[in-house]
Amino acid sequence: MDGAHDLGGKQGFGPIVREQNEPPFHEPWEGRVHGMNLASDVGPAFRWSIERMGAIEYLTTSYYEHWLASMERNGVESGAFTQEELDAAAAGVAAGEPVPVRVDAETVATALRRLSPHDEAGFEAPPPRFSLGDRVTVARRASPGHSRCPAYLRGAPGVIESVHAPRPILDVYETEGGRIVPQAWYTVGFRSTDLWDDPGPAHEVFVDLWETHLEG
Amino acid sequence: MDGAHDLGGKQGFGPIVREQNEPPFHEPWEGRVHGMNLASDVGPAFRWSIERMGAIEYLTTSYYEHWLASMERNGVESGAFTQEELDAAAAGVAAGEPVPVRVDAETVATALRRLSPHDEAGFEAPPPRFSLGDRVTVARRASPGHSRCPAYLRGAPGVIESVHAPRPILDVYETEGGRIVPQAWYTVGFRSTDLWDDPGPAHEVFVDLWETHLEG
Amino acid sequence: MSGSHHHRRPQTPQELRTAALETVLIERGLVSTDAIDAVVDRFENEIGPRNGARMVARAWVDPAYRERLLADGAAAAAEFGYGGMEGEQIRCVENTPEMHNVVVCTLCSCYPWPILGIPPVWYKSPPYRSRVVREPRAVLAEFGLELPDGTELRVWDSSADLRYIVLPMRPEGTDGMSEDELAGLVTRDCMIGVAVPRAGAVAA
Amino acid sequence: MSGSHHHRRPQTPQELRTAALETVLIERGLVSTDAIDAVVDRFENEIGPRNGARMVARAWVDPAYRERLLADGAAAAAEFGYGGMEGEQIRCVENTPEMHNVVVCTLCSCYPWPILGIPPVWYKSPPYRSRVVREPRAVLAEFGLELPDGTELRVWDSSADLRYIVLPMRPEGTDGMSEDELAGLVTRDCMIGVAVPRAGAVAA
Repeated sequence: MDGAHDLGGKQGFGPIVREQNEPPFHEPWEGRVHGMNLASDVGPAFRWSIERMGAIEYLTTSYYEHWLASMERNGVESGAFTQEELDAAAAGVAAGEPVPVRVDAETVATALRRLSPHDEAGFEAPPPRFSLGDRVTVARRASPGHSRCPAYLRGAPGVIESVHAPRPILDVYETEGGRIVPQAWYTVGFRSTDLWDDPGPAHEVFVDLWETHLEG
Repeated sequence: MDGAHDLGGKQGFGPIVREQNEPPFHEPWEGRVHGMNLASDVGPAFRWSIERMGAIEYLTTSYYEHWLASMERNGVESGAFTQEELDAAAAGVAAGEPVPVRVDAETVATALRRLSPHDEAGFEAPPPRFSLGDRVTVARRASPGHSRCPAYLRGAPGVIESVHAPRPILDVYETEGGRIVPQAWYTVGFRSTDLWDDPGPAHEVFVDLWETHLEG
Repeated sequence: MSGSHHHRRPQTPQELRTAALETVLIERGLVSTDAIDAVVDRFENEIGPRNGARMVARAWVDPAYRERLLADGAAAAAEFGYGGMEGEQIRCVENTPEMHNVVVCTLCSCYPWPILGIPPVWYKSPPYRSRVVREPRAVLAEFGLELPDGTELRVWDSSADLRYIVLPMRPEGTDGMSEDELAGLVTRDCMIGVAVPRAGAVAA
Repeated sequence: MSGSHHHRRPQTPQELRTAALETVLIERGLVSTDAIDAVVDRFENEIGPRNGARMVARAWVDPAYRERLLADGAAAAAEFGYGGMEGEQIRCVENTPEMHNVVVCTLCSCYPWPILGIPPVWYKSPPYRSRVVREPRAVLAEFGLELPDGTELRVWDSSADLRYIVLPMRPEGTDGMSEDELAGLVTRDCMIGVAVPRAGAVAA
C-alpha cells in the first residue's frame, strides 16, 4: 500500500536527530511491548497493521507506539482477542486494577528459543525466473496491501546481484492471514541515477525483492 | 520533489470531512493572507515554498497556514523583504503595534484587474513532439525541485488526449527564480488499472503534463 | 471593505504572523491595505459558485452557449464577465448518461476561482486529494452519489494551468423552470463532480 | 527480571494501553509475565552491538573467520552463540578503500537484532529512512563521515528477510591491539555504516 511508512527517497523530514548513550528502551512500557511481541503470537499482519495506522498518526508517533497499535489491531483482526476484551482491560487498568501475573516456564523457554540460533524450515518453490546479472524492471503498479517493494523503485531498471533460496513472500503472508507462498527472491542493484534526477555523485542501492516485484 | 504535498493515490488519510455552509474565509486572517497574496508579488516560488515546509508540518497545518509559510519564505528568498524585517515586524505586532495602513488606488486597480477576464501573452516554443492519440510514458525519475508531474504517474503508460499551446513549464519557473521556458503541454489519459493493482471497476485519470514529463 | 482586521488585536500565532507579513508588505510598498480589502470583498461577495451555476443553467437552456462552453470555458465565462486568476484557461467536461466526471488537484488545490470561488476545505485536504484519483467510486459514495453500474468515470487532475468545471446533466422534472430557477439547482459540488443536481434541491 | 512494571501505576496513554494489552494477553494465556521479563532482560543485558563488535574484531584478526562471515553472516554469528529472531539470515558487507557500505530499512526498521540489539531511534525515524537511500553522502556528512572523492557508495535497503551488517576496515595504528581491544573500537554506528572505527575512539 501507498502508506506514510514507505519513506525511501521522500523529502521534507529534516535532519537526523541522534541521542548519546541511548538505552534499549526509553521507558519501561517500551520494554513490555517489545517483550509481549516477541513472547507471543497475536497474528500474521504485524507490519501491515502498522501501515494501516493512518498516515499522520504514523508520522507523529514513536516506534513502540507503532508496535502497540499493531498488536492491538492484529490481535483483534486475527481473533487472538476481541476489542471488547481490550476495552474492558483498559477500563480496569484505568480504575487501578493491577496487570495479572502469570508464570509459565514453557512460554519463557519458547521466547528464549526465538532469541537463540535455530534452524529454519526450507521452502519449496518453482525455480527462479532470473539469474545473476539479469536486467530486470521493478513492477510499476502499487498493490493495495502490504508490500515489501518500496515505492521509490517502481518501474526502475536494476540488475540481479544475488539469487536466494525460496522464502514465503511477505506481501501475501501479511495481507492474507498468514498464507505461505514460497517464492524465489533476489538482491537487486540499482544506480541512483536511474531512480532520481538529483545533482551530485551517483551511488548504488541494493534491495531484496521477491519475484512478484520484478519483470523481465 | 518527493514531498508530502504529492498526495495522489496515497493511502491512510481517512474519510473526507465536510462542512455545511462553509464561508470563503473561516477567520479574518485567512482573508488577509488571500488578499495579500493576490494583491502583491513576493516571488516566483509560491508552490515550491509550500512544498518545502516539511512533510509533517505540511500535513498538520491548514491551507492558509501553507500560504502564510509560502509567502514568508518566498518573499525572503526572492529578496522582496528580509527575515530581519519580518522578525522586527513580528516583534512589533506582538508588542501591540498596529499594522500600518497604506491606501493606493493603483494597487487596488492592479489587483482587481487580476480578478477580471484579461488577455494572456502567447508563448513561442518548439513544435509539440506528440500528437493526439500518441502513446506516451511518463518520466520515471523524480526531480529534486518543484514538479507538476504527480508521483503516482511516474513510469506509467498513457495516451495524449489534447495538445495545448505552449506555456512556461512551472517546474522551471518555480525552482529557477521565475525563468520562463515555454513548452508544449498535453492532457494525458491513463487507465487506473495501469496505475494501481486494486480490485473493483476501472476508471480513467486525465492529467495535464508538460513535454518534459513525457517520453515517447 | 470588511476591515475586520483593524478591530481585533492579533492573538493566535496565525494572526500574529499575518499581521507581521502585512506590516512588512505595506512598509515595502508591495501591497496596500485597500487592495487587500478589495480582494477579500470580491471573494466574500461576488466570486463564488453562483457564477458557475449561471453558466451551467445557460448551457442547459441554450445549445449554442453549451457548445461555446465546451469549446472554451474561459471565453464562455467571460460572456458573463467572469474571469481572471486561476481561470485564465477553463475546460468544461460534460456528464452524460454514460460518463461521469470529477475534478481534483492532487498536488495542491487548483480550482477555477472566477466561477467557483474559494474551494471548500475538503477539496484542499489530504483525504480528498489522495483518494479521488485512486478510488473515485468510494469517494463519490461518501458524498452520497452512487453511479449506475457501467457508468464510465473520469477523474481530472488539474496539474498545470488549466482549470476544470463539470457540466452536470439537467435533472428530470425541470421542464418548466426558468434559467434562474435552474441555476438554483446547481451546487458547487455538482460542478466539482461529487454530486449531481436534483430537481427538488436548492443550491447552497 | 527488571519487573519495573509492577511498581508504577500506569499513567500515560502509552502505559495504560500497554497494561491493557498485557492484561488481555495474560488472561488469554497468550503470554506469561516471566516470558516478557526474560525478553526485556535479554535485550537490556545481553543482546547488543558488543556482539557484532566481537565478530568484527575476530574477522580483523582471523582471515578464515572473515571469509566465513562474508559467506554466511548468520552461521558466523552462531559461532559466538548469537542468533534468532531478526537474524535468521545475515549478510555482512565489507568496506574497502574503494567501497563504503551503509544499511537502512526504508519500509520499517529491519535490523540484525542478535548482533546489534535494538536499533537506535534515529535508525527507525523518517529522516534517516527517507534520506539515506537518496542522499547518502549528505547523511554520512551529518554523522561526521566524509568519504574520500571517488569512493563508491552502496546503500543496502533491508526490504525482505535478510539483515545486514557492515564489516568496517581495521583502522591504522592498531597493530599491537588484542582482539578484545579491537572490539572496543567498533561502535554500533560503524556496523550500520554511518561511521568508521578510529584507533583512538572507545565504543559506546
